[in-house]
Amino acid sequence: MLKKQIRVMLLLSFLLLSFGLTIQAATPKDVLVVAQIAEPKSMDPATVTAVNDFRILMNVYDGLVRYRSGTLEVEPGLAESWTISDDGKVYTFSLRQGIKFHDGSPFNAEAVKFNFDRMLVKDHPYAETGPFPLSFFFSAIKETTVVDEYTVRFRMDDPYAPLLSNLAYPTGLIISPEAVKKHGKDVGRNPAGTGPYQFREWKSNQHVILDRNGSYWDGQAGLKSVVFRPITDANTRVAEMLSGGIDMMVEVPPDNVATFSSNTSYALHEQAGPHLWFLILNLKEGPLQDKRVRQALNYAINKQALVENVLQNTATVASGPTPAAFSWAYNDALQPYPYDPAKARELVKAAGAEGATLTFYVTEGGSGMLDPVPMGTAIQADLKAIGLNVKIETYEWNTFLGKVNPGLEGKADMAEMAWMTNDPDTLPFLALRTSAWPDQGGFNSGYYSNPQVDELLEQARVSTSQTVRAALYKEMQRIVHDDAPWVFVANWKQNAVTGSNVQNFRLEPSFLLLLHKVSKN
Amino acid sequence: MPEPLLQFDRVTKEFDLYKNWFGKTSKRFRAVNEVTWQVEPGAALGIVGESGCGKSTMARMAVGLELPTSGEIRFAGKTLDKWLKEEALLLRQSVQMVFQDPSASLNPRQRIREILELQLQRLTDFRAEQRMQRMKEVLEQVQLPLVALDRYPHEFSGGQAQRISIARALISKPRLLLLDEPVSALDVSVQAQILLLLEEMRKELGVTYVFISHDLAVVEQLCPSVLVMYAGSIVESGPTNQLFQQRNHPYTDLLIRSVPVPGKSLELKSEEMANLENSQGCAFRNRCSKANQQCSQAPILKEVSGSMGGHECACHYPLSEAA
Amino acid sequence: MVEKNTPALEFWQRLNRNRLSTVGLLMLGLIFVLCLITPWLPLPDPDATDLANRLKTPLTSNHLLGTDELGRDLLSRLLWGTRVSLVVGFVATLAAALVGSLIGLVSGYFQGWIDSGLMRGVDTLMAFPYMLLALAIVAAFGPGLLNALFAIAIVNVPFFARTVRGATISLVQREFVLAARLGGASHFGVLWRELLPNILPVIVVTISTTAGWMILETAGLSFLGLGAQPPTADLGSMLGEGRKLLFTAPHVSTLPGLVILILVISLNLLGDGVRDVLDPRLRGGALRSPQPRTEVLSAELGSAQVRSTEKLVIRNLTTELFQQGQAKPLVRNVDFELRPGECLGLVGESGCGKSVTALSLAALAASPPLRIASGTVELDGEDILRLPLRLLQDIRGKRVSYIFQDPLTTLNPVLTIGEQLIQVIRRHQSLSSRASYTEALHLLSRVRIPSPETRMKAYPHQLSGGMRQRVCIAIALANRPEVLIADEPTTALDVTIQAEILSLLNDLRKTTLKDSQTGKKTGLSVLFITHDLGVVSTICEKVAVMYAGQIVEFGETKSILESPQHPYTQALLACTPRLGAKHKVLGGIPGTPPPPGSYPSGCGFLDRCKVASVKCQDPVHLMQLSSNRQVRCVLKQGANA
Amino acid sequence: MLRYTIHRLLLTIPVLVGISVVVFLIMALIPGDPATAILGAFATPENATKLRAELGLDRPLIEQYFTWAGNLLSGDFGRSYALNRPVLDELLERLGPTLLLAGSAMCVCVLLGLIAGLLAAVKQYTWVDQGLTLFTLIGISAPSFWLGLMAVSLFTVQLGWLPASGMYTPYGDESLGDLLVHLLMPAVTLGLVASSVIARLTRTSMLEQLRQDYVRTARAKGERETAVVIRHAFRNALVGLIPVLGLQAGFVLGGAVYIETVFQWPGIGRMLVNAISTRDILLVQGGVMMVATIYVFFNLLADLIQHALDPRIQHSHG
Repeated sequence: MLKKQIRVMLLLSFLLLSFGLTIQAATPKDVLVVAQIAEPKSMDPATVTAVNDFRILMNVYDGLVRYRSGTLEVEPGLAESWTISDDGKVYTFSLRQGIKFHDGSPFNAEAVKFNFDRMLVKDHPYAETGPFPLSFFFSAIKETTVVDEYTVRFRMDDPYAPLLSNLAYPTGLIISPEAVKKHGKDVGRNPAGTGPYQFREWKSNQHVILDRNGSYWDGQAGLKSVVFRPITDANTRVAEMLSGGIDMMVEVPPDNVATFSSNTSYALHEQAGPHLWFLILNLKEGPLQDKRVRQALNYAINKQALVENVLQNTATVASGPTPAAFSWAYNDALQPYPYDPAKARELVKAAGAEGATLTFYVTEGGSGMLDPVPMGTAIQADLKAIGLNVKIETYEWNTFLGKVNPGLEGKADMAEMAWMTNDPDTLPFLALRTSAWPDQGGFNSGYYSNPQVDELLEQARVSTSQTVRAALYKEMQRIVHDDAPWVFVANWKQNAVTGSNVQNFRLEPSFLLLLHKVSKN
Repeated sequence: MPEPLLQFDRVTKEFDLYKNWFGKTSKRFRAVNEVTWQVEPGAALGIVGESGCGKSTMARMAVGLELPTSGEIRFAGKTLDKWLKEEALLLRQSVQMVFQDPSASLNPRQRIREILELQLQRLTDFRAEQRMQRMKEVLEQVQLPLVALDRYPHEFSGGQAQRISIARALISKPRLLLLDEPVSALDVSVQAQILLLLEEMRKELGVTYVFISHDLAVVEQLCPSVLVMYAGSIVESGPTNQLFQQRNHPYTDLLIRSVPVPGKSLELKSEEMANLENSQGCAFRNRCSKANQQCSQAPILKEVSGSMGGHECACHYPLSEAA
Repeated sequence: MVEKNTPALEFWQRLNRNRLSTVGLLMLGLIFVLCLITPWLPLPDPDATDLANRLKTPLTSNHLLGTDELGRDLLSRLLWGTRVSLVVGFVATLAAALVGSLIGLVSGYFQGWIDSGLMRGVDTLMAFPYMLLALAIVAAFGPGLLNALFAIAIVNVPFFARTVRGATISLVQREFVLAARLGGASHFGVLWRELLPNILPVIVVTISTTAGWMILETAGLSFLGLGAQPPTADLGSMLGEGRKLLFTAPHVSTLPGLVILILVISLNLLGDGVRDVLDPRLRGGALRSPQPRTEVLSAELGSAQVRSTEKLVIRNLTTELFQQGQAKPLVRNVDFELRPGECLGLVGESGCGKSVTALSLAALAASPPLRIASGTVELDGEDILRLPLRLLQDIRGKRVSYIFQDPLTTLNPVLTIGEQLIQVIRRHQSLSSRASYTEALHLLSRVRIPSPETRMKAYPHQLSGGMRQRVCIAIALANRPEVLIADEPTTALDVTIQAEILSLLNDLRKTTLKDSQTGKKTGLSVLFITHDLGVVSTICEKVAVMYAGQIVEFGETKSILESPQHPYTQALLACTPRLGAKHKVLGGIPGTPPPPGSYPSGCGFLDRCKVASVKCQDPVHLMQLSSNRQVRCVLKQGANA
Repeated sequence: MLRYTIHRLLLTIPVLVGISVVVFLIMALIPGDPATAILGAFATPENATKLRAELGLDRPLIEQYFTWAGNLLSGDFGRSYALNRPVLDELLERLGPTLLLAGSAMCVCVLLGLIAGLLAAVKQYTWVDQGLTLFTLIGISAPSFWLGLMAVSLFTVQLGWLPASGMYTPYGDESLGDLLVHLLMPAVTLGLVASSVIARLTRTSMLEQLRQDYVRTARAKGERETAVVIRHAFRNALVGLIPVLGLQAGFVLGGAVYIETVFQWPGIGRMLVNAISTRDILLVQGGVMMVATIYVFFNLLADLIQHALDPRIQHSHG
């Protein structure tokens, strides 16, 4: 009797296995399966902050303007053209006509006004559908006016240079007001935009499916559907890619890059972007108050080795606070601090900081954080070599932010940090100015303060001329490089792997994922 | 007549069988039903009855391990509650108990020395050498060698272990010893040894015994007087010889007739079957051939006519009257 | 006084008996030693990075097990990491054991509202998904080994609390605890001196069986990045860090995984061993389940013997206890026969081998550890001990059936009386289910069970002891057996119930005698085993007295009771209390019977016998006194010769 | 039986209340809050304070608890901060996959565990027993997350037999076969550890039962060995194993956290891990309450089954 049961069981498991054999993983034709790094939070562009969510949104929505492919420069999107008043305080956009949202409602100036008022006007009837964490991108806008059905105007009190590039950022994507009115807070799960793909289905932790928008104003998309699958575990993403369960994955773990680049069934895509991986140093207290020690840290850390080995060349060595991807604002005269432990030791000695113990906040992961634990550990080892004892405390990302953003004072000497921005203004303005210290609502957690830098940044912000701004930023970079309030470590080269049958795909410097032109054989 | 050492005065003990959702009792089981008896100093009282008749509950109440639901238990004239409240230590010294299963009543993880010494430490303020002295004494009394002190309980046979239990009970020189089936787990040959030992010690030390057993013959050996219990009540009591020879209660009669005696074959009507379901009245009436209407009223314990004194029976139709 | 080993020594001896646990102990010991000497081993600094030499595969020069993603030596990190994991795992286990045991002890001892309060708390902890609780605790207090340890300990408190509470409850009503309370012990005294020492084994067992689990959980937390802080290695964090290299450098995660596996396996092996030694249920060596039949040594056939016409003939039966390569006889060369319709009493004190004899007759003696070393049991001339199992099973319950001592444990508790009766009927008779139901009803009324229809649906625990034993008798008689073996069938019963059962058996035996319609001269033969001479005299025609595994006296009941020949029989009769007897029992028999298995080669009664002499040290044979009377005593030997 | 069921149900109330308090307290203790999580890297103390006030997180803890508990009783689990949708919607969407995974893992566990334990006990000390013992030993000794990784490495990457993750093939037909193929690896990995525990307990329990008197009785009745083992010993062993199975259900639910992460199973466990890290307090609280309730329910079920199987336990007794 027992034996019979066993036989039945064996048979069953065999059947199941052979069943598995027949269902060989293969994604359907004309459908692109993209592995995301996490479950999206929402598909309401005004409420999200993560690159992970932007990757989907960019294909569902359009903004008034967008980045020209391969650059960080803006080009017309839903707005055909725009004019800026001479004082730089009034922007007037004329909109493309005849465009409809996926839900059938028309796109017009009212819709644009609705979008910005929702974020910016406190007593707007749909302000409740927030919060809108990135609304400060547009906080300079004091008023949005509908000039006529296809003309909309923004008015500001002071000139604000980054506005256009902020409008190209996903926070500026235009959502259908009708959808917001209909779904209220739940619009994040029922999105309607104007983009090349329209929303079909979202199953928690399984997939978000987008279908081709048959009447896209900029030409039909190349794929019938796109499936975004959240696969949080990098290893599983790799396994899925290797077993053919997905067509595309982003953020390939550095050590797996070689696996794909050496295999002709896959195509590896790389693109440097406006990203900086750095260490915030605490200038308020402890040995790092001394500029020599800060410079010593910059000398002591073998950035080349980190980038080559830990990150497997998925990043380049950073030279200063501004990533090279902002080519117009980047000061290419600056050289990264060379790896020079001897000099570092000398500087530390000169500052009398030998044998100092430094507390180092390391995160376990987070947006743009590039293997933070191994990086932190390697840095710890480098600093040990010049006689500094580093004590690592690791925190999960949100706790980490909760500890770092209010300032390092009294807690730590250094903290890992990474920023991806869309404008050369953003990072220094939010994290290097004196008036950006945490107690004033900024992100200058290391309390760097240099009046010269403050002055340069203020000027650049109100200037409407890119050339003027470029000069100001270059000067700022020189000063910050020397002051070394941070350790500048790496600029990420974003990567993605696709099956070799995926055509017309390229990564953008904006780190956004555009699938409009992509097709699959 | 001397003052009784231990008195049960209309003592009842009920246990909760079921509790409802609010913790209130919805069904109770009456283990001991308004019993009244006493034992004089130096006497040995036997209590017999079948399993579940309430005799062990009575023993546990007598030593204060359980409190009666109603009624009063007095030791040396003072109620047990009072003892427990005011002079618990003195009560513990004066009343001790020997349990049925010798292997279960000795802590398997303690050497005999520890078992005895703990008892002394808890009950007396003896110093170390006094304690040693007393341990030697008591081991001698129960006829165990001194080397036993360094052994563990499992190293002893049942009879030896029961001697140790007795030694522990006696070590504080109690006035009253409750023996709850002390020999029923033992083989006949060993049982006889222990009975003899108990008998000798009573003579020697003047301890009062309350001896609980299901074995009539054993009770007869040791106790001059006896109580017969059935379903929580006393059905017959009196001097042992008289009670066994002139049994008055039909249950006592059944009990005695049921005992197999070597060389005698049983003469039993096999229809007498146990059925303990009863609510009111005489608990035995369902098994009793003489039962009638009147038996649905509880009979009270009264003097048997023509007895020499002290022989009482709780039956509406005692055998002696029928004869 | 049986053994004189210290408990500790005994513990080790027993532990080492379990081969696998010895292996576990050795492996664990090796890991411990390696961990202890790690600081002095010629290993590279576990935290020294060497980015140029990252991800070297095992067996590269300077790196025996290769390097990790930062070029750190894996062997060195594994050893240091194991140290950390071990310490955390063990400290967490101890902490959980301490707190949990305390809760369990207090809860089980005081019961009442303290118990319900504590247990609801424990339930709450248990109902919380354990990993999430740990995650949340670590999230609340920040990552780090100490917090991980804290979380693991908290998560495991309920296991200890529950186990210890259960053990405590089973002890609280034990008589030694009552005795201590009667001895004036305080609550603390009872908990500390009486309960704790007895519960300690339970705690140790729980520790030994959960330590491995705790290490796994610690690794799990570290795996999620909540354990050791860099650069410190522990096994879980190494595994977690190495996970993303699974496809490029599998050794980085496989190796720590393997170390965890080996560590936990060895802990579990040891834990199993410890449990086997300390768990009271598993006492007496390994838990071996008895086989369907007793092992019978030698295919001996009584060829030389004349086939007897008796119903059941037992010749030279020797059953022994076989453990650790040692054979200790429990039943020695027993000979007797059973005639049709006859009732033979087998009398003796506990441990004399009477039950083993009874069980050996249908090869039911628990084997292992028992085995039948020699002898035959012939039923109508056929040796049933050596029949193939299937044929033996056909005889059991049909031609030879049994009644055992405790009717509560001998009936299957989860089957109804009816199911159990019908089972045995249908096993041996090809009856329809309806017919077998009728037959079962008939059997129940035959053993005088009132309202049999309702009893058929009852479970054993719903019946009184006497009723249960009647059911057992009904089962035994279901297939009209030729031989009934009753092993102390009334010992567990009250005296009035005993009387009822005895008279029932007597009646049944007589009716079966009349029943024999088949023409063959048959009748139910009964072997009645008891320790009570009184019981024997009420039911048996013949008696065999057993002592120390041998029959020491055999004869008609009446003549044995009136004129016992063996000194043991004499003494036994003398110390049996008799109701209403004028004489009082004097003294009993000094000393104790030899414990089972350590019988002397000479007369077993030697030490306790008043009339023993030197000759008694030699083996004594059973003497035939008269045609129906045998005795095993040198005195009688002399008298006869 | 009904009375007992109600009694047991009432007993679960304090447990559930206790859980709600504990989960609430823990979430209150965790540093970082939904405000920082929502604002992400752009969370300044100022913004965060503002948002906290908007979310009602600045009110006294007790008040927050009672508001939450009160809403919970009326079926309102609140709104997830991070996902910006009703907690209940999210939970219900993930409940199915988790129950499916846990349920199949329990099936694997019960089937494999009971059969292996039974076999090992009956074939005690033979190679069957030793093989199974070794197998179950590895089963309880291997970290389940590691087993999962190894399984993916072998069956997906090396052999390409089974999909690595998810519940359905994306854009597939979502057929039963597709589901089974996706379910196989996680369910077996999750169930294997639990089944090893069950197998070991079954073996011990069977060995214990086989030594009981009633087994000897069954043999004395001439029962065939199969009947002795199955009908007598195993039925009794099962009675003692049922509560353990209930506990294993809890273990499986707890282990689902890892397995759902490794295999990207869209269940509650994985969601909770994320929710803890995003400080999505209401989601964590609601999720834990739901998982705990399931667990309590499983245990209740085990209790009731045990009662049904074991006639000895008095039904109305507390």
